[in-house]
Amino acid sequence: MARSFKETLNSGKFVVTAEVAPPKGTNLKKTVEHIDLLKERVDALNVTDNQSSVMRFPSLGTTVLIKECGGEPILQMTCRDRNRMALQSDLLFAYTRGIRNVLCLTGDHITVGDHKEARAVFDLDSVQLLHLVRTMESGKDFSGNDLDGGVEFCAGAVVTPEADPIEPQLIKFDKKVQAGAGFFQTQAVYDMDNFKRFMEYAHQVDRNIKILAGMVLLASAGAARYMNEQVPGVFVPQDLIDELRSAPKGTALRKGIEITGRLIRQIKEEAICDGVHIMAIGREEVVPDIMVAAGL
Amino acid sequence: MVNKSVLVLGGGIAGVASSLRLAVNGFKVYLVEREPTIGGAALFFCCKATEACNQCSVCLVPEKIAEVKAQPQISLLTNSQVAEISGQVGDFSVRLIQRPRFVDPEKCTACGVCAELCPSQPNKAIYLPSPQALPYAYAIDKNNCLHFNGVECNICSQECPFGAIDFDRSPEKIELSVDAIIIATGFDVFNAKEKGCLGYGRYTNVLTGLDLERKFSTQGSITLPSSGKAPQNVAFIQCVGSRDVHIGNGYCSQICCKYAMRFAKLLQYQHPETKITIFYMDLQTAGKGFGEFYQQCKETIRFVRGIPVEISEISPDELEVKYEDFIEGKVAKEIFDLVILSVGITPRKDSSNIARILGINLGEWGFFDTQDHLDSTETNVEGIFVAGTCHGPKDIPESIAHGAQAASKVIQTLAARGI
Amino acid sequence: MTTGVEFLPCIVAFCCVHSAYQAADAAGRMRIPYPENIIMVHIPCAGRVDTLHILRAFENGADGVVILACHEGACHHILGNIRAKERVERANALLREIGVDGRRVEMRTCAPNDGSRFARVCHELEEKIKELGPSPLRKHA
Amino acid sequence: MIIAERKPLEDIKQMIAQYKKILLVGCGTCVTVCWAGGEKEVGILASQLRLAFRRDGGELETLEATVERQCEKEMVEELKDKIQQVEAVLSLGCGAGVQTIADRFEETPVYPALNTKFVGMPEREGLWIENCGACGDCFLDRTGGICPIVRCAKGLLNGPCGGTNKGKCEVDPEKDCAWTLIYRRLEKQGRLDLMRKYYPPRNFQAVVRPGKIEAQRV
Amino acid sequence: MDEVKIGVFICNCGDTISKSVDLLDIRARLEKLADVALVSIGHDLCSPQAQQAIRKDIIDNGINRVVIAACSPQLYGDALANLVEKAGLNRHLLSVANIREQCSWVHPDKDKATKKAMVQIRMAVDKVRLQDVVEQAEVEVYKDVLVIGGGIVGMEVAIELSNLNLRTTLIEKEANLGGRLKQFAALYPLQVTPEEMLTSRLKQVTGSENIDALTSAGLKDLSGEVGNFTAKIRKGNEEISRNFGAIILATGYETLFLDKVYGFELGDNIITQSQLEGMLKSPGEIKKIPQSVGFVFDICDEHSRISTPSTLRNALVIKERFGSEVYVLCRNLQVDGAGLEKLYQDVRNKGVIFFKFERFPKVLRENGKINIQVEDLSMAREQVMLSCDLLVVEEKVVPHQDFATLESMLNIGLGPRDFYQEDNVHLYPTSSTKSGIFFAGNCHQDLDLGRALTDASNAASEAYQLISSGKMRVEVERVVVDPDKCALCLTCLRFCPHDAIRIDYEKKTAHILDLACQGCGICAAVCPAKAIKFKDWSDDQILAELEVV
Repeated sequence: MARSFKETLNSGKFVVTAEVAPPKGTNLKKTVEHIDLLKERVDALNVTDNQSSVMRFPSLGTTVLIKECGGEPILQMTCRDRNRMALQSDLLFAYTRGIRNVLCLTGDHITVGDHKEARAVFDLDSVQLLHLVRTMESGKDFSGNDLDGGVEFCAGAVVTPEADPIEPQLIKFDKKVQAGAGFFQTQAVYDMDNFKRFMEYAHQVDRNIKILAGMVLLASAGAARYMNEQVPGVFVPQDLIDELRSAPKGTALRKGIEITGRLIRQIKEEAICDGVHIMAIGREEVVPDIMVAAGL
Repeated sequence: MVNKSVLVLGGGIAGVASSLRLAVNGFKVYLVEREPTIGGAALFFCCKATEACNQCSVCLVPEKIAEVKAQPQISLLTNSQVAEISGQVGDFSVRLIQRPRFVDPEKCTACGVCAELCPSQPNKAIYLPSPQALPYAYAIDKNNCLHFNGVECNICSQECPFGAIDFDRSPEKIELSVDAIIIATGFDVFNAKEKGCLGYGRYTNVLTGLDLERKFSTQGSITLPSSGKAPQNVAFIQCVGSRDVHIGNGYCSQICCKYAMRFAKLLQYQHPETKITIFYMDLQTAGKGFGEFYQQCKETIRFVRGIPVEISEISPDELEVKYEDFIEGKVAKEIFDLVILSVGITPRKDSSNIARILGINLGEWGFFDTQDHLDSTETNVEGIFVAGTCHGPKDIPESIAHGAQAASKVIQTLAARGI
Repeated sequence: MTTGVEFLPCIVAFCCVHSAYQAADAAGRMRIPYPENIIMVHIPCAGRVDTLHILRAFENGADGVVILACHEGACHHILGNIRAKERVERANALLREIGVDGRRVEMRTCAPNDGSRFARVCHELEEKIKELGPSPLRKHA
Repeated sequence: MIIAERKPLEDIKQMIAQYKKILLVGCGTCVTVCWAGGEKEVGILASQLRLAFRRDGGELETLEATVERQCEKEMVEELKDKIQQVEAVLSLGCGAGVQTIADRFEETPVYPALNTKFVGMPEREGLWIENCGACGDCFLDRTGGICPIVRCAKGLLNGPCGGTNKGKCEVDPEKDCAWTLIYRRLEKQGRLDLMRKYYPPRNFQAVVRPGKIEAQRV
Repeated sequence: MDEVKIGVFICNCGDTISKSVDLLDIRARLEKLADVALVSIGHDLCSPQAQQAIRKDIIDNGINRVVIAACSPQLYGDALANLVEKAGLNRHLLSVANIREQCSWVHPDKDKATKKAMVQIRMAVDKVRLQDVVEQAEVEVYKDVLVIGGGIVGMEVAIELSNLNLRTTLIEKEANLGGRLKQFAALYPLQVTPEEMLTSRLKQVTGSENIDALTSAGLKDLSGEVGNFTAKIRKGNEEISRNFGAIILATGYETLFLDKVYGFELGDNIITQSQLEGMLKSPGEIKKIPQSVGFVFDICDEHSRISTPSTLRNALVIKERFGSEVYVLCRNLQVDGAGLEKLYQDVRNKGVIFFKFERFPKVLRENGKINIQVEDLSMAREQVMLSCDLLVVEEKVVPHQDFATLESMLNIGLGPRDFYQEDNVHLYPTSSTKSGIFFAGNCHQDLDLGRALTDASNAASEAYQLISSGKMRVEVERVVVDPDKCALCLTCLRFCPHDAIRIDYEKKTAHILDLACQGCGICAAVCPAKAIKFKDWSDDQILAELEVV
């Protein structure tokens, strides 16, 4: 049985997590392959919850599947699709199936997904969800009634270190820490100086908060430009884009893996933060190569 | 009420502006005009709007004339000229000679019956000076009317429903006594024939800015005089008769660059395919909003720095223009089917005679000179003021402003002298 | 479509007193003929025309409506012709909503001393409306 | 102020297709101010409907009236004799107006000509924006006067989501992110502590729909 | 409302109209119309005896609405209104149909012309039936004028007004009057020196008891309309409130050095025109007489009348005083002012060398010298290298800094390049969109000194003409708001081009200022509650006219 993610975090080891995106249907074949490929290599596996408001196989179902395959899942929960009652009942169920890690997200807006006319819930936001988890751990539900059988989770949240403007993000980061967030997985970062400045601030807030740097694989120069323009709070330095562009035809992916590997090795050697969260959106199969490139 | 009276010599836009400003302030005004209608040169200019107004201010003239109509204080003395002036400020006695108009403006309602019946060819002897004329009445052109050339013809006077026509009128002398005089006798357009090498008068397709004004206001568009076709390739030549010390015009006429560009825009609005070139020495593009207008012109009009020295006609539709192209630094020749000479403002030929009558002196280039340059209306004779282009080149709004300034100076001078 | 008798379009022209009315006078003084079937309603400024007036003109059987205003930048009241242009655009949209050709409403500009342009505009309008045919919104017999 | 917008003509035509004579009722307050249902728009819509019916070969007779406020029973009473002469009523008031007439004159069908959109204010003449969601539990004291419930697409209470980019909202690059505005204003006023406080989830049932307020006796 | 009785008077204009319009048929049909009490056809309505007859008809038949079908109202409009007034009726109960210029002269076909004339007269009858009485009144107005800006133009305006014995208040934000005049080193082509001019104007301003000059003072707030403006003026820390009949802005211009356009910063041997004028004004400041001076302009502001005259002036002063080498580089010399061409000849005769460029010259600083590389057009694009030890560059002419606050206080709109006065022909030369507010000098147009003085005198006489009599005639409630219908939506206030509408918060209604209203009717068209009635052109009159279609 893999070690619990909480122990790994506290062990001081360089933590590596990855991400698995469930299918838009019930054909779980590819998902199981990814789980089997990664479950041994990484300390925990995130499962996205209707990422970018696109309806998919539920995150809860996938985390149970990971548990069955012997992996250590991190359940991602957004506040877009469930109100406070549904969130609590899902957490109770997850606990009973041995899922101990949850990542609290506000979630993308309904209009950016593929069910643009659905009703967006947003009963809670990410900070309030963290408070909900802490309230349940104290044996009470969110309205103060006693639970018949409690829960215990390692709850975490996300932060965008290079958001523009940055100060409101940092204020929200403080709130999440005070709400009891155990660990953070950040948005994609590429510029290590900016990230270092963020880490200084983070350690000021709480010395032993655990932060995993988000690593998104850049498959081509075009993808890098897209990240820069479209994805909020992500800043891909020009020299990386040029490096990708100069890569000979067909080897851009290889160059992407090499860049991500180099960044991870730098974070590890300079101990900038406590680990990395590798997001190879749609290319889960190359995560092992990235880890090799990063010397993990 | 104020019982002071002022003589305004010249019914152009400046004279009209002075008369209006004086009349509104209670002065009695005698507006003396040589032509059968007031309005001066600008009354016969055309509106140069394309899809939007190009700020040529020509439409202000009929507007101001309508205001004169509503002012009983202003009495119009058309067809008249000053014969003699004596006295000093507060008591000028003026002798005018009024050439007969043969049509009584009070009676004539411009119904047009007389013109229909007038037999004289090619154009009628009895005519309406302009659609916006004031007094709004017909006038008889003596040397074109058969009655005065030995033919027993008085069809118009018989048919006139209002009995307004009376042939046996003779020039009248009118005596006036006024407190002050404003001279607003306007300007003459430079006679382009003096520049023989440019071929005006010899070649059919060489026109001046004034010809363009007439063509546009009557026909509403411009065609090649030689063939009637739409112009394909037009050239505007600037500074014809201005900034030219050899012919005694060492000043910039200020308005030619502006009207040339407005005409160019109007031409291209009516014939989008026409190519237009403007030959200039220094483009005068200052003025309210004119810089922006010039930027628009630059996109569709070609500007060449260098004034052509000679035009020769290969065929009526082909005019070869010889000019020194500064950019390439060599003499170049180009063919155009229409050439417009942007003629400038020159002093009136009879201004020296008026100066003699009034005893005021002329400036270096023949315009009326003013006392100290700061006040551009007072002449060397106290009580006599100048307004408008007779003092120097001005555009329409500036003439209006200058007319108003002259009027204001009259009010102040007479107030100061307790009259 | 015109059954024998020549279709004579009935056009309502809202004429601004400062420009169109005086241009009509100028055209008259120069004896330049223009179509008779243009009904000229005088207004103090093009901005005075309300969309309701335009629709009511169609209800009463007009085949075409035009607002004749001062040139842009020469309006006595600075913004009158711009407001009128916005109202013509709205009237266009309303007519298209009803299923009628929006080109039946138009705005043209002219200067007070430009008689020949006024006559030319009137002729162009009559041609255009003749081409569009009688208005489907006429009162039924 | 209530902001409403006229329905497309097609929808209105379908509603009243079978009638020969209808009454159009305007309202003199909110919908007049937002140019949707005032006396002028009543005239324009009536004229347009008559033309539309004539275009389709039919004929429509219209009566027009504009009351000061359509949501007042006494003011709607004035329509009594006109309503008797017509088969149906087309109301250009907001939803409250339509229902006041419908409740008072139950025997005559009443149709809405406007879509009531939101509570809002004019940014400039002719452009109205929603800045109050009538949520029943006003939050403006804690954000320096900028409402996150309506002006933040997700109605968040504890700061911006991850989707904000250069001060603009993830949903619409033209729209300002409410929390960035709040941050700047509170910073200017030196009251950033308000933004640092944790705010529990809202009471979404503060206004049990449909809302009701019983004022003390005045 | 007494019973409407309409009298229609048709003019045959000497039997010329009846040639192409069947007036008898028209009269027959008119007599059948409701409310038409009398239809008469006259030979010539403009003659005095015909007008006598009309007045008698009106009185005998108790006519209370008059329609005149004759020639263009432009010709006799006022005479007819006076006629109606003399007959005891209000001058607004008259409607004119122009059946001469707009019908019989342009429609040769007789029955078509008759049909059109009938339509024209029917519309006039339908319209006059609904026309309202509009009283005229005379309103007392203040005979004081506020002049904002104490430069040469502001002083000139104040002096002119005081000569016309009107009281003026002249406010200037600086500590002393004079404005730009204090900077100029010379006033060529005018022969007078700046000092002489300044002292003469100051003497007249301080000497006249009609002028109250307030320095280091600014306008804080303005309310009211033409004839009775109330202005709050802040002088130092005290606030003065005064009433005025008219306001004249003479706030002039300011200059800005645009280093990005020139591509280099100022230094001790690269200065601006204003700096040069400062040096020439007080010779002590000049540390080293420059042997060669270069002037360059037409780079950041190609269309200004300021750069050419100031360059020619200063070049001449340097030539006369120091005799150093002087070069001038520009694209176009703006010499369209009085005497400027002659000044240009004089300057050239004194040995100043002019270079005309198409592309901007390159300027390089090398060990204390300025080298200019320019492609001179007059020498066939030959590259010319000039070196001089002082370079004078031009500045961009911009409105004075707080133009925006002043504009928002006065609400008069801005023209091109943020100078005052919308770019509209009918406002030329000095009017604003709001009656009673005028402009003078460079705050609204690009003027050289000669034109600015004419502008000042013209603005002064415009104000004089408006309020010198102390009274203004006004049409009382020609445009009126019905308080019950008004929803206070402010649309009319925002759409009025002349800022003639205020909100009356006691009576809870919009309120039209009769003196400021210029009768365009935009508010009546735009009011969503149909609360505004324009008595001469009301909605029901226009709709009644449309019935004839």
